[in-house]
Amino acid sequence: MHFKTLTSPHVLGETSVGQVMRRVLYAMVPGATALIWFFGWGVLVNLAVATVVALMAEAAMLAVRNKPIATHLADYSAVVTAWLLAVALPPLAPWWMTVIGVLSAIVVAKHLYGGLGYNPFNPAMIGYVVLLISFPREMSSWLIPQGIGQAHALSLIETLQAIFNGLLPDRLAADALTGATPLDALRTQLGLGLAVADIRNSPVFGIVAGSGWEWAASGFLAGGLWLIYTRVAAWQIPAGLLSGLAVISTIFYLIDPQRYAPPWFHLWSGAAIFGAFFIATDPVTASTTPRGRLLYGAGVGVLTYIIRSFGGYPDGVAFAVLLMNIAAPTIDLYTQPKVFGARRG
Amino acid sequence: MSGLFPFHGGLKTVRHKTESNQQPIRWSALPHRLTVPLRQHIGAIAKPLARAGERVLKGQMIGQPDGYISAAIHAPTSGKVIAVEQQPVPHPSGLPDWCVVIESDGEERWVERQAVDYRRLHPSEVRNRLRSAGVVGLGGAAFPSAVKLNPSGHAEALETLILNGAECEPWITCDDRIMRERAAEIIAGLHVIAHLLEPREVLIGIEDDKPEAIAAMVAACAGTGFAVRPVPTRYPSGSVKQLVKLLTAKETPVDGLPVDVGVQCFNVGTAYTIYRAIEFGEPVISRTVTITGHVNQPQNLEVLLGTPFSELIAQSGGYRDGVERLIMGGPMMGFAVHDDGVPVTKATNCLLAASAAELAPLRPVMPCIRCGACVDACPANLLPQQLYWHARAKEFDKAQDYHLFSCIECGCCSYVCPSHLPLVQYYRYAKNEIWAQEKEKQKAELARQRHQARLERLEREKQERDAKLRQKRPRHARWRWKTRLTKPSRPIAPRRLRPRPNQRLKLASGAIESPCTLKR
Amino acid sequence: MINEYALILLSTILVNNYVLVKFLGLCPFMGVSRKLETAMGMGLATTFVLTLSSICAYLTDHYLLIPLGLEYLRTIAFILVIAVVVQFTEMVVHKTSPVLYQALGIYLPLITTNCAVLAAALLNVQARHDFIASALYGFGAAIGFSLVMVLFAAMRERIVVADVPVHFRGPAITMITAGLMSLAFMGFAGLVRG
Amino acid sequence: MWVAVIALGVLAGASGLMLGFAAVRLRVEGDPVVEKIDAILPQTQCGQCGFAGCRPYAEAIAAGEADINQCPPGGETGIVALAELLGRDPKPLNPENGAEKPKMVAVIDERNCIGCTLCIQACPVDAILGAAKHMHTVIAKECTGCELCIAPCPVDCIYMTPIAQTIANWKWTYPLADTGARGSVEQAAA
Repeated sequence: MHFKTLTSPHVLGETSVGQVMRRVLYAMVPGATALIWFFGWGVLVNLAVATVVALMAEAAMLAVRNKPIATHLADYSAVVTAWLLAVALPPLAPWWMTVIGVLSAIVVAKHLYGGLGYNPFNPAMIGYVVLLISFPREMSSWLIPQGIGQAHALSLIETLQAIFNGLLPDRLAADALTGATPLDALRTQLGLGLAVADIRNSPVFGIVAGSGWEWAASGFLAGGLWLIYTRVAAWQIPAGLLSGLAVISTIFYLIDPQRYAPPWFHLWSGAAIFGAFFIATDPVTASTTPRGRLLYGAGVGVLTYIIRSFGGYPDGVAFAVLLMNIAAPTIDLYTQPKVFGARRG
Repeated sequence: MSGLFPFHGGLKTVRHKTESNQQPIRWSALPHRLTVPLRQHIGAIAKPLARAGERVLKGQMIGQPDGYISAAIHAPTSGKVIAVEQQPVPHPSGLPDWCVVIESDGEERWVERQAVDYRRLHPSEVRNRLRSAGVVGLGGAAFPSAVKLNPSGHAEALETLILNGAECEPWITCDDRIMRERAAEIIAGLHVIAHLLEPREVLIGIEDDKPEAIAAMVAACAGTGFAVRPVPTRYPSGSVKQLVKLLTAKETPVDGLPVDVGVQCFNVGTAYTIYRAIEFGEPVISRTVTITGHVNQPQNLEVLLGTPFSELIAQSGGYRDGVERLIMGGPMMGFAVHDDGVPVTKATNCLLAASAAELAPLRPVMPCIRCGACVDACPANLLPQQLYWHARAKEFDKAQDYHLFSCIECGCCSYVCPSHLPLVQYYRYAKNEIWAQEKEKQKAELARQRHQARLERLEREKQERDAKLRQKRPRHARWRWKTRLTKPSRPIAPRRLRPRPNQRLKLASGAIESPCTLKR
Repeated sequence: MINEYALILLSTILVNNYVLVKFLGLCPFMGVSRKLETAMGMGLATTFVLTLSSICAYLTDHYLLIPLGLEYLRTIAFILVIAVVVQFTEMVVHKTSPVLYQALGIYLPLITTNCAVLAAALLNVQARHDFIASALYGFGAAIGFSLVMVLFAAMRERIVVADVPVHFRGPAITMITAGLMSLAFMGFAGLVRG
Repeated sequence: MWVAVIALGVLAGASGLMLGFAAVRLRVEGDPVVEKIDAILPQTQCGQCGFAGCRPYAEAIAAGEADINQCPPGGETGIVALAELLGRDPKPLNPENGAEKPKMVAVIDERNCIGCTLCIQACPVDAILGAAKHMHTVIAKECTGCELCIAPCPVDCIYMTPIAQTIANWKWTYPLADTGARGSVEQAAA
């Protein structure tokens, strides 16, 4: 009897790229719901718009490269990129901004280099940085965090009107819209020479960091730890990032507590935790050797702190991740693990 | 040292052992025709002794070892040699190889066998006897055992001798059955090996998913000083480098053998064949094969070498429906044979008839996302994703920088890869290309030396001819046509008789020849 | 005093990186970063040239041009000094490692025309750096140049093998990657003046 | 104005002197590149590159007289290796020198061989065994497939055969379904 010949191993494990990416999506749900709860329906709308545009862009690019659309769409990598970008956008960001961000992420940062697995830069961060640099005003207009049901909160219809044709309900006070993020607030008031202590008792700040923000961060922390537990994300990257950020912020905090915020503030605010567990752990663009990942994470942590404290942009996670993406191939070259039986001397 | 030193990576696989390890080993029926390949071991192919039409007895040597690393081949049964020709053999390529085809006469008449007391013989004499009995490693590599039994080449005495009964690959149970039924003979064989190598300690490594085998071996080892060491069930604990690390914490050097760290390893089946060769003078003419997977009665058979696979499947109740592939070896490292007419060889430890149930569903191959799951699974501490990246790009020098040749092709990385990449085939392809380029370079170097030698010979002959010419002509012949501006020391490029039509021939730079010297 | 020098180094290496923020020295950045070894060799050679020529430019400017009031000859004098230093470097490289000399090929003498080298000299004068400051400035600029080039070379060795669409292979994808790299470097905008 | 001319003149003169001194001290002789080029060439000594052997072709490349794509037996990999060594751009093989063919071995048809030893003299690596008026044969292991023996043979009894694929020199093939969607990875049947 004649048989088909295939190469060993003839049995494979149960994993697949789709399963890996789906787990990333499940892990984002707690953090995302916290965001939606505090910042209103806008986040949900952004997620929806981003996901639809991402899938269409991915399908179009796959068709152009005449690759099989069904199999590649089933790996959910485009959806993950879309969600990572949508969560980082302000709730009332106009829809066309989301479209531009997702297109630059999927088309330029990913498929120009050959699609999944070949892109050197994290697509979501490229999209975010493109938006941050091109539309600084819209990107820094956040809402005051408050529960969905409260007075000021916008209903779903009002949110949709705000996003799709820019109409704002008149009852909203001007500052309610353009409230700054905690990091923004910290930067501007530090600039005015106020001490960190009294800055932090203004309404923007909650128990540890930003009032709404810390719940979202805790949500992402829970999701992230589950990712580590299911071995979807490598533990070295978040460990490196958070310890890097903690160490350098403690050093500066000890030097001058008035001038620099405490480490737990930095850890829990902005995109630190979200970046550590979801953005930096993108396996394609991060370093791939165990020791290299620690170095990569620490690099992102330190650069985030430098940009936050001294740079021009409120939150440096996006830039830090891109900068370390540049260094990742070199890190991989010089952090090879010791091979089995390598001579001691 | 009684501790265990786990190796990095490895897999927990579904064992599928109970399907075939319930019944004892049975002898398979004598096949009508046997195709005995001459290349059943690592090293040079055996030189055929028998000729077509000759009658041979059971156990008579039909293939002579050729060179130091080689082993003998014997007739598995008495009968008539029909032909010595190229026949399909079990090999991933499906290419034929030299085989001796014997038609059995059913009498099973043995050649006269002579037992020997190995204690009184000189060790090299014992080794020669094993070499001419065709004893090779039965774990799957089939490396001639006589070579491994020679302690001379290594400086310090052997530290540890390990008997490998781990059998870590799923589905395969032949070692398990051998240990349960022939523990005493195995220990006797182990005594012969220990006598030859004089190790300081002898360990027997068996995976702890085979309690009956462990019990049998412990009983047989009572009072011999050999220690049975159950090891945790984790593929690939049966691989030599991993088992050595597991039991002795020593890591075989990257470019060396376990014997460089004072450890030598033998398979339990090999020990049994050593016992038979020494105590009964029987050459290796049969081996235990597990027939399992999608067959009606999975079992272990003692099979004569050269028996076609199809006969073994028939004796095991035939294929159940839906069999897609017939794998020789286990699902992780075995290869799929083209046709089930190929014969059993010394390296055939298992026939796995695989249907869709046993095999991985054919899922699309996606690009590598560098997730690192393979790094955690690799027992050789390699970076499979970087090796894949350079093998795919055919950058073989970079692949070697990442220690491509430390890869033991165990398949753990392909097993855990979410993109279902055929990583092991990329590494096999890269290794083959590198070996081919290496051979090419050596061949080119040899050609360069031969060309250089030829130029010097031509130059020497030219000098001698000129010298003879000058002696014949008297000194006074002043006028010379030949004007040479070149420095005599430079070798002159050989002149071609008929220059190639389509090339403008360029002289080696700097040499100006006048026509007179062109006479040849 | 110390943190002023430290600031110069931090500014020239990361914040105002010569290649990705000031967009100077782009031709060797693109030309030599095809392979990692040549990129490192070029980085070393450029560091040697840049530091030496910053120092010589400062000396020429301080002791020759200013006393004689020839500030208007500054550019020509600096180009002369740089050419001399490059010629000297070329001989050193040719002597020490012929393989690197062969691999760099035309790009070694081309350092003379590398705008980063002349820019460093001129900016030193403009910022009225003293001797140590101008040396550090030159050194920092060169380290920034080499660092980014080595990182870029490692990335290019990975991209050259990626499944890039046919029309974008070669220089197209290289330019895009360099563009995205400078996008990342914009994160440092506003960090330190100078 | 004169001050400027003198100043620059002095500066140029001083640096010229310094460079002259450095040039003497840092002189470089010999050029090891020829050895490296020769090591890359396949040593078939076939002359298809227009030179009388691999060594002369290597010297010509080092001297810049020859291009790196004139060696058909070296093939694509040879050209890429040369380009990498010399830092030049790899070019496709020059068709004028011949096309890249799979490795071949010469075989003498013993029915027609008249023992004239012309092929023995033509073989650059002495891979042909035989004497005047005796049967000639090619040593397959030594033959580099340069086809120089075919032309001189008066009875044209030499032909080229591709090297047979046996179990010893069989090679695993490149996996087919690289990143495409076809499900399984087919092992190309030999």
